[in-house]
Amino acid sequence: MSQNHDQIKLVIADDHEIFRDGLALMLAKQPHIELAAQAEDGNELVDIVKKYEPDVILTDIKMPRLDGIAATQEILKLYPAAKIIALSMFDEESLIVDMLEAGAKGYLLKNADKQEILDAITEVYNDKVFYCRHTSARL
Amino acid sequence: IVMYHRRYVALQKERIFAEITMQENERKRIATDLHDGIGPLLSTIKLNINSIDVVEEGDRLIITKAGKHIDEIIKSMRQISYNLLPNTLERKGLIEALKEFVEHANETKTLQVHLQIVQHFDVSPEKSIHIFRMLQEIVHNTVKHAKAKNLQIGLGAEENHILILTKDDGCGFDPLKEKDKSSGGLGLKSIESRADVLNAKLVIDTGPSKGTSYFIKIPI
Amino acid sequence: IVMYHRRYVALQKERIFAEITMQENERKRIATDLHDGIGPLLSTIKLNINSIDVVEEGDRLIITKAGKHIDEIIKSMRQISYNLLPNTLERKGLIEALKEFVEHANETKTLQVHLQIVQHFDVSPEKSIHIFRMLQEIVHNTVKHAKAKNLQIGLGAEENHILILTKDDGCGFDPLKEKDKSSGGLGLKSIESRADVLNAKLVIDTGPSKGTSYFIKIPI
Ligand SMILES: Nc1ncnc2c1ncn2[C@@H]1O[C@H](COP(=O)(O)OP(=O)(O)OP(=O)(O)O)[C@@H](O)[C@H]1O
Ligand SMILES: Nc1ncnc2c1ncn2[C@@H]1O[C@H](COP(=O)(O)OP(=O)(O)OP(=O)(O)O)[C@@H](O)[C@H]1O
Ligand SMILES: [K+]
Ligand SMILES: [Mg+2]
Ligand SMILES: [Mg+2]
Ligand SMILES: [Mg+2]
Repeated sequence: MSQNHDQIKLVIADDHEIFRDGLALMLAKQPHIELAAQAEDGNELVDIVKKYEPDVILTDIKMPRLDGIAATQEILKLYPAAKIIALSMFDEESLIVDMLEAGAKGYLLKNADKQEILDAITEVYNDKVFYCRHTSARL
Repeated sequence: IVMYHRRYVALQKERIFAEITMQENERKRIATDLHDGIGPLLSTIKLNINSIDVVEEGDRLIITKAGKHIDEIIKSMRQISYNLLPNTLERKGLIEALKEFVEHANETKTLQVHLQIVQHFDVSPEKSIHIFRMLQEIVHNTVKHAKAKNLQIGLGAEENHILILTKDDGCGFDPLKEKDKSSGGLGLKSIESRADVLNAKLVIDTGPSKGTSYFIKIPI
Repeated sequence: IVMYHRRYVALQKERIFAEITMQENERKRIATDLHDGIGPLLSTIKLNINSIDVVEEGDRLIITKAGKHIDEIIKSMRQISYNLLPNTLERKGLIEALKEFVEHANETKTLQVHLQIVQHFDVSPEKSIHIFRMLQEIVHNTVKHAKAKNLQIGLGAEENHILILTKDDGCGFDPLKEKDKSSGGLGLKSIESRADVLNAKLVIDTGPSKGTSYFIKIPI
């Protein structure tokens, strides 16, 4: 675990390994971000949050066993100040509202640009909210 | 002959049910393939190309372009997937899915659709999908044929029935004439088939001066 | 009552026809969207990213990975698109599509399918698709249920009819019992519906000791 206070400690959750890999590869190049751990479902996410107490959590919505919405609720019960960002696939937009209601501080579409992902992490880390620029007007 | 007719009726209903079920199963399967199979790969490719460090300006442009192409693909997949099976219908049920659908329809079209939920009710996912498809076709037909300004859709429930009423202020049509044209459309027949599968009562009231109304009564 | 029955029969047949046609139209639409809409975009992305000059070894790996992801997408899209509507059926007609389908089936399964074209014949694209779907389901059922080693499929024509004969050396089944199970499968009913739409004669001969045979006679 890093002691560097300029680094944001992050964990991610997604049920697709290739997507986690892609995200990890991209994040590995960011000096101010430390990816502490990865989870493949909500249960694992709750576990790694307990273990690593990350600054920011990036989580998929639709996952087996425990989904992102339920995981968000559970994490916020344990850590009311937790900073959670939802990752949404193209057909999950109707679930973003549920994530925000559950207490997520922001959301990103999974095809967001790198800069947008990094902005979201920084903004939410700095106690702001972040809503993805690409999302349809409906939300 | 009456008994023979009864057997025939049951058989035909089963066949229509089989066709509709096969279609909905297939729709769900494809939507899942797109969501679980192709979706993650596409997002990953975008992450991949975005993580590359390029020196040349030209390469940066190429990456931006490729990223836009991926966004386009994702946009069409979203449309295909929605047409196959609105996620909201599965996740949040009929009413929410209808609200979303109506909002969507009102965004682009000159027709205004007004959805009114008179009473809330519980309904199984299977029935929800049939009801959703019927209303989808009613809206499509109103957009396509009615030259209407407004379409009212009311949903309610009484005892053991769901009641659906729709009414447009368009040009109406002659249902008998439409049904006689064997070359004609598929939508009305499909509405009837879904009603049949739901054991629902279906009445269409339409004419040149009065627009088109549907009355659908579905046992819960 | 007889007249009423006739009207009812005609109506039901139209409804089944409408459902089947809607499904095939939708399949074609999605297959086209995937093939013509998304396919070229994917190839473009692949070309784009392959033309990027990278300096770091890690970046080269990322590009290779992204390229593999694109290949995977193209592969699964091809599969989805083939399941919806084999390209060959549209492009080269029934016989070629069946040959391809059988070849494909023989690649992976323990069952051997033997396709024999006794006489060549011309048949409309609409009829071709119904025939293809029936044979597809017969092959699927043989793979899934028959525990057979061989499936013979013969196609021929006489005067105004197409004749199809299939025969597996598997365990057979009791068609009446299968049809009584209203909870049962959809495939057999769909074969019957397609036969109905084609005005075809359909006979299934099956039993524990003799495997399963289909005889289908379709007016051209
Ligand atoms: N709300 C309406 N107002 C006016 N005419 C209508 C309305 N709904 C249906 N019709 C008429 O009934 C016909 C049959 O409708 P149907 O939905 O069966 O076929 P379609 O819409 O023409 O084609 P498809 O539904 O297969 O795309 C239409 O062509 C149209 O003439
Ligand atoms: N060639 C065959 N050999 C042995 N049994 C068969 C054969 N074809 C069909 N059956 C039996 O008939 C039943 C009904 O077949 P049908 O195709 O209608 O449904 P299914 O294959 O079980 O499900 P679905 O087709 O909906 O995926 C099967 O479950 C199987 O028991
Ligand atoms: K890092
Ligand atoms: Mg997921
Ligand atoms: Mg229509
Ligand atoms: Mg079957």
